[in-house]
Amino acid sequence: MQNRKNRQKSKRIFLIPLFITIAVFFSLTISLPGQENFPDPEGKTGTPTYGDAFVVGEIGDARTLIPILASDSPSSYIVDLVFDGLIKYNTSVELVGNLAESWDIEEDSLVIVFHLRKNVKWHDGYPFRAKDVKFTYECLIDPKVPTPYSGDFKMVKSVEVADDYTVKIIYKEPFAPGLTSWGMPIMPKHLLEGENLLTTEFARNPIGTGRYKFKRWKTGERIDLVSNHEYFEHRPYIDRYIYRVIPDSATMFLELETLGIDSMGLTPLQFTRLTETPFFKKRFQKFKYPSFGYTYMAYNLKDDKFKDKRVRQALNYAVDKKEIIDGVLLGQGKVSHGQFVPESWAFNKDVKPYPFDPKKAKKILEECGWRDRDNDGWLDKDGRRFEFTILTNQGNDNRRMTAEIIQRRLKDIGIKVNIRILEWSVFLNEFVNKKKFEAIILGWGLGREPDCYDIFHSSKTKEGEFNFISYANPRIDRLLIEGRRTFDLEKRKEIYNKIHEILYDDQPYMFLYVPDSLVAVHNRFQGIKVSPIGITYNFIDWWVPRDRQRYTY
Amino acid sequence: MMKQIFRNNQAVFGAGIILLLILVAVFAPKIAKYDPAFINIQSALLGPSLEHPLGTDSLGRDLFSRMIYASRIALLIGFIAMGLALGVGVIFGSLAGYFGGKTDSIIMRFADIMLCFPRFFLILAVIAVVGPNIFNVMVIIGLTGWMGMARLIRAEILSLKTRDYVSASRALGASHFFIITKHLIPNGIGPVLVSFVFGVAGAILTEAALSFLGLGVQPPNPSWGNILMEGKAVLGVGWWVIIFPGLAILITVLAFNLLGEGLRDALNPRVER
Amino acid sequence: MLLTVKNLKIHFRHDGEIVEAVRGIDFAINENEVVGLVGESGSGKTVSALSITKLLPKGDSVVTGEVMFGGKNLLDANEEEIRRVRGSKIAMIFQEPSTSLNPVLKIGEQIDEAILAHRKISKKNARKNTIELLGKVNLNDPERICASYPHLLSGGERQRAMIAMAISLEPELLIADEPTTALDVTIQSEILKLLLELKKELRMSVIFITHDFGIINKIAERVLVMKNGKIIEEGKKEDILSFPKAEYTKKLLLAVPKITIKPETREENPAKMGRVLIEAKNLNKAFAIEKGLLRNTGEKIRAVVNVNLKIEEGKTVGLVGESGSGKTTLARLLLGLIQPDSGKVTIPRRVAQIVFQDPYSSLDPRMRMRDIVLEGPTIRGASKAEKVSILKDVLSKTQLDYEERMKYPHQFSGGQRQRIAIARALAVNPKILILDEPVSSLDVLIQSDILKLLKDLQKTLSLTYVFISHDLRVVEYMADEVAVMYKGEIVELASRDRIYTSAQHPYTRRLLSSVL
Amino acid sequence: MIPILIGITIISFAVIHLAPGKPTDLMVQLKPNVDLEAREKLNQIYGLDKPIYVQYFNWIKKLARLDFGRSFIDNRPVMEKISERLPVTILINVLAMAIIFLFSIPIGVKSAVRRGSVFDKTTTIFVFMGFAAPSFWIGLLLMSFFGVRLGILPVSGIASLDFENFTLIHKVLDVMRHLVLPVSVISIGGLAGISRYMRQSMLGVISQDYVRTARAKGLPEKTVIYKHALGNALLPIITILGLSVPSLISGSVIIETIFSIPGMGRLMFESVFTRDYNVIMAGLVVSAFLTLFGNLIADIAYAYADPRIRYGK
Repeated sequence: MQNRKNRQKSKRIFLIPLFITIAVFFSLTISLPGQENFPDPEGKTGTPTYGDAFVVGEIGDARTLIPILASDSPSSYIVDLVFDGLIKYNTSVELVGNLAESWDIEEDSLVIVFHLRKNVKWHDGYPFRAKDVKFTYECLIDPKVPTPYSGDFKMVKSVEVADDYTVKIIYKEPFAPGLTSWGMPIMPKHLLEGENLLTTEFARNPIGTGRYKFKRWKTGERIDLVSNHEYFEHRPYIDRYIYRVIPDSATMFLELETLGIDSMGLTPLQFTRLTETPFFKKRFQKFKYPSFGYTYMAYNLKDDKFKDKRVRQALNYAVDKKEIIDGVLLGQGKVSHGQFVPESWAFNKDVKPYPFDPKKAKKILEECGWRDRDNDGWLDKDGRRFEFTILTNQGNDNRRMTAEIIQRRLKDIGIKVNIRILEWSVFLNEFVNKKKFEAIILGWGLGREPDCYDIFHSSKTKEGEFNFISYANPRIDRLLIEGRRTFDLEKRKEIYNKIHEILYDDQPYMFLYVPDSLVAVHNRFQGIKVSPIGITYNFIDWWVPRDRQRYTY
Repeated sequence: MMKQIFRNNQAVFGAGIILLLILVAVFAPKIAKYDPAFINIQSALLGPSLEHPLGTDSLGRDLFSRMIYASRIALLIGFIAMGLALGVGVIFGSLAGYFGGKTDSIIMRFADIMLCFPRFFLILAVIAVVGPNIFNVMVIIGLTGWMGMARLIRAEILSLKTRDYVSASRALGASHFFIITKHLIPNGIGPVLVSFVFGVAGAILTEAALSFLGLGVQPPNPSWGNILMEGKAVLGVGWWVIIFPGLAILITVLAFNLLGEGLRDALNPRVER
Repeated sequence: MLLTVKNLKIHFRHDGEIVEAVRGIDFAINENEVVGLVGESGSGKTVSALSITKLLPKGDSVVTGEVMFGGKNLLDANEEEIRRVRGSKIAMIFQEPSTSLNPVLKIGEQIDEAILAHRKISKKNARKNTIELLGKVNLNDPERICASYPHLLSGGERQRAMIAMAISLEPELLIADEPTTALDVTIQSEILKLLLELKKELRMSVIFITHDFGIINKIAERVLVMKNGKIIEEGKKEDILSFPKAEYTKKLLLAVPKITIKPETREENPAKMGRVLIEAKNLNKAFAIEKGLLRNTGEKIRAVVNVNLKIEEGKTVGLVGESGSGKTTLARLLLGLIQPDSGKVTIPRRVAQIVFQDPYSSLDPRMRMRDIVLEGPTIRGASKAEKVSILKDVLSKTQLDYEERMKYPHQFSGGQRQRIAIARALAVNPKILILDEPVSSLDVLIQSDILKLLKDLQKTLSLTYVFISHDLRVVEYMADEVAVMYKGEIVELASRDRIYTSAQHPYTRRLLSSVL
Repeated sequence: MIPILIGITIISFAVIHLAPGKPTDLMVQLKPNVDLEAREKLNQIYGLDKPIYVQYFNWIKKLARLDFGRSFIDNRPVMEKISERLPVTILINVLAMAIIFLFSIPIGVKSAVRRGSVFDKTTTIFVFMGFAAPSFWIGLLLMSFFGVRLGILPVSGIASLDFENFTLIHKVLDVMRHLVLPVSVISIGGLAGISRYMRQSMLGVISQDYVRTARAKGLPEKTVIYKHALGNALLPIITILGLSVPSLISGSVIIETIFSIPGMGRLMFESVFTRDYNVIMAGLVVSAFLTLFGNLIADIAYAYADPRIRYGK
């Protein structure tokens, strides 16, 4: 008897927490409010309405919202919505006014005069004036401010405030890329004067002139923005912009599927496979546009093997870029034609990428003296085998896989390739900067400004500078300087087309591919237009029909 | 003791699985049908079939082959890391326990300090500094895992050194080294070996977790953890890429735990009686 | 008849094997009588006692037969029925008072709950009762004891508290399982006296389990002798002690060392008088006390205080004292295993060896018998051939089988192990053997074998012995001279005969008087 | 205590300064418009150009005032970053602990008391599984099942988007909903370990003499088990409580990363990726101090619970 009682008792003790937990668990699984409806899919037409929120998922949190300190992409992302520069690019990748209505180039291209918009207000109601531009410039060249953007502004001799709405920028010498640099977001003088930019509260509570006003930042979780009703173009239709931090891309995709977010950047795999489901197609629209950047394999031109231009050309014939794009990017990218991407005005349409032609490659190499003399399957010359190591950094699978495909293709023509993956900072400090490499795979993210003086000018070969391949071509040197001094777009176009052509012929890099940007957006958002500069440039024109709005608070 | 281990079904079961795993790891190139790193986009994300018994991953690599090769890494890291921990732990622990006094307080204070750090934090911090690769992961797991063993062997030695046979040995004129290596370590090593076996399980889990976070074994080297990391990206379309490596970890760790548990019971039968 | 046990059989399941521990025993206990249950370890006396109130661990054991108590077969009783009997009708006292009390509950609470489990009275009254009981078992300051945790009490106090708990419900039968074995001799006799008084006062019956005929002599009225799970002899105490029938009983009785100062039973050592082999001068040694939270309290135990000792070659000096008196520390000092705080030991180098009490812990369990015995020669770098001859020699001296040299210690019996320990010491040709309670943990029959071996060895090898023991009877058998230690000091040092016939120090006399 | 605190700071500092690179590397490298000069400037600003021991003393001087310096990433005071992350981590782990102990004690006791029973065998299997299964794997499985397949629980974060506008009860429920999965994942592993430990401890205690004494005096089995045996068996569990602090903190790295919870673990993880050394060092120091604190609490609790330690011998 007693025994059974004890048993029941102990069972009870055991069951109580079980019941509590199960009860709590189930009560929590009952969904809280949040609705989803799919009215007519043809709702594309109609008049834009205000309201709703746009929730975007990103891997990283912003670091600082001080525009001139924001160097990482999440920070730039938010800064871009809250602040404006004097100028911006339009959908045809041309510079147009933003906070500046117009500008004049004067005195033999030494002076740029910006005419500012007159009705612009900071989010705190304070009017935007020319002194804010001068203040921003002063911060950029202040040695105490650790901004990564000071380079372009070092060419400026002085910034003069002519009146409240006119700023005069005087350069030391004609400097064409200077114009683009004024896309730098302008900061409010009245709030930041005398503040230490490194420690100011402003970094987490910014006031700008942009489309959206900063509202709240919960570190590591989300940043909330609300629409700026006074925005000088017009009030954005979407009322709230919510930036959610989800540090893991798989989790983020799950959040997208469960409608926890409205938009995210997709991986090629997600784009081609995971989103091809009826569930997904019913709820989301996908976009694809080329990114401004490319991935390349750079040769160390100090290395005897690569000194001969013909060898580099032969290697270019031997590698199938299309294969890399299919294998690595699942087809979501384009073959790189050289330093400039096709969407850039500097792009030379006449430069055609080499076809994949291993036979020709082999022939050229033979002409250069590389032959398999000892019949071991590898080419040799002067008793030395054609063998080299490709270095790349850890954590980037695309680069690693690219290296593997190159390795396989070069093996076919008798060149032995080793691959070494290195930790990022070791890779950079010990190998790239010290020029201790034979070949490396890396990528450049490019601005819209085609100036590439830092990358290819023969003076830029000191440790830590970007011409780490030791490229030196007097013609390119000359053209690069000329390109910097020329403001006339047509003339510049000619110069950069030439640069493009020479570089592709010289093959200091094996230009590999330009990846596509892949984005999914919930299909309740209307008015999205893809352009070479992405999809978010016209975010203020996006809208959601009233009956499909999800967030009504 | 061996008899007791063999009488213990779970320990035999665990040891059997471990033996099997070791065989698989040793003969990986014979067992695996494909090159574990061979990318074939055309056959990406195929479900389990005769051709690919465990399916393929998002790059078309044969999952079965990758898992087979991954077992090498798991066991290698488990054994070598813990071997290192065992070595350091036994040396430190026996010195501390035998000599006592200042030696003891310095060594054990150091161990105490090390034990204050959440192990995974410490490993992460070191990885941040030295970078992730198999070798580093192995060494770091080893160097952050010796403290428990040092404590165990120290405690054993503290009690063993008062045993009469140690006194007898000293009366016979034995040196410190003789006593430590002939009497103390052989008699005190039991609990440490148990802890070693559990430690291997722990090291395999730690490696998997690190690789899963992208801070352990780097692709294309396959590790169960990084296969899972890749599998996470195909959650929803490729269940096999998630289920199988997870099961592999579970079974391996289970096997080591069972063996450890069995060993412990064999060494310390009164607990179960 | 208070209790009748018929055909009691107990089996244990152990790793799939079934072991028969008790093989059908019958006995009865009358009211108001003390029955001694004697036997060596493993004879089945404790399990029999435990099975009476079904205290054997469930699942591992099968008990059959009949235990009639109060008109009921207790073996058939259900949990609740047996619970009502336990404590209130049949109470128990166990051997080890330090582990038999719950360390996290106060003494008072542990006794209170025994009372409250059987009587419907208020907690306050139970506590009153408890305090009375603690007084009854002659504990000073019962209130303090009540509020104390067990670890704060001495061994004797704990056992008294256990007794208080056992008699708290005035049981009809008290089962005392070796209640004095773990205690020092002086306390032993006090506890026995107390039990007898209580038995008279409460008119209860007692089953007294022991391995010691001395205790039987003092306390029992009737005796049951157990061997290998059977009762082999039963009868009145006087009959059994004087006219044992069973061979086994006779052997047991003979093996009990007795103090018998009869010169003819002793062989005088033809001593080469005068040559002092060991000399200790003003030895002092203290140990720091370590406590839980606050490690070093600065307090010290003075283990050896101002000891002076001279030992002549070929003699045996007996070192007598209770536990904690400093005997073992002194032995280690003499051997040089520890260094004295002050004073000096003069002893020829490398000629003293030691044999310890516990043959389990004195042999390295991971070494073969051969390696254990040869450890000394190995350390001293003997050659292989030398080792073989040494091994054969010492094994024959200690009557061990050379064929068993590859066995591990656990494969030997307790007596054999002690021989191995002696062999190990002999392997390095010592002149002096320090024997630290060499027979205390052995069964009586084996005890006498080992003692005899030691005597023979001393004669043939002309060894000098320092013989440490708490057992005056054993010392009497072995020693030429006796040193009595008390709280670290040698309180009396004299020839054996003088100590046993005309002890001077009051402590020595107290010690002698409590020998049974 | 003091040497341990100093030791903690030395190890935390030493670990980081074995580094070949500088934390500022990632901020500036391979951005075509950052020049060498700017890089030097950064190193100066963060004091990275001074000798190691000077850096250590500067660091520890500030540490004494609970100032861990500023993050390299966003320039915020490290202490501020940690203190906004710590509460979530503590909340999750305390909840998990509560659940673990709520379950593991009865499970452990029951399987010890009824050793060999079906219940014991089932829980043993569960325990071994729970112990061996990697937490991130369980996390993924639960996430895809409850979050995606059934769609009844949120898969990440700790609050809904419109959290601010909820009523208080709604808010609490919302947070709970988000914590169900992460807390479950932590609990499964912990439950396995601690119930096993509890079982062992209980088994050890049940065969003790004083338990037999308690039976011999006729106490009901219930009292014997829950008062005499459990009282003693719980003592080692107290120590486990203290010892589990570091492993819980360790576990939070994985849990918080998978479920996107902005806690201490994720901060550490992110800082490792961005080499935010000040934060990593502070993370090490703070977590070690927490462990120390946990051990201290456990020691005090143990001393309180065990009279042998409370009163000395």
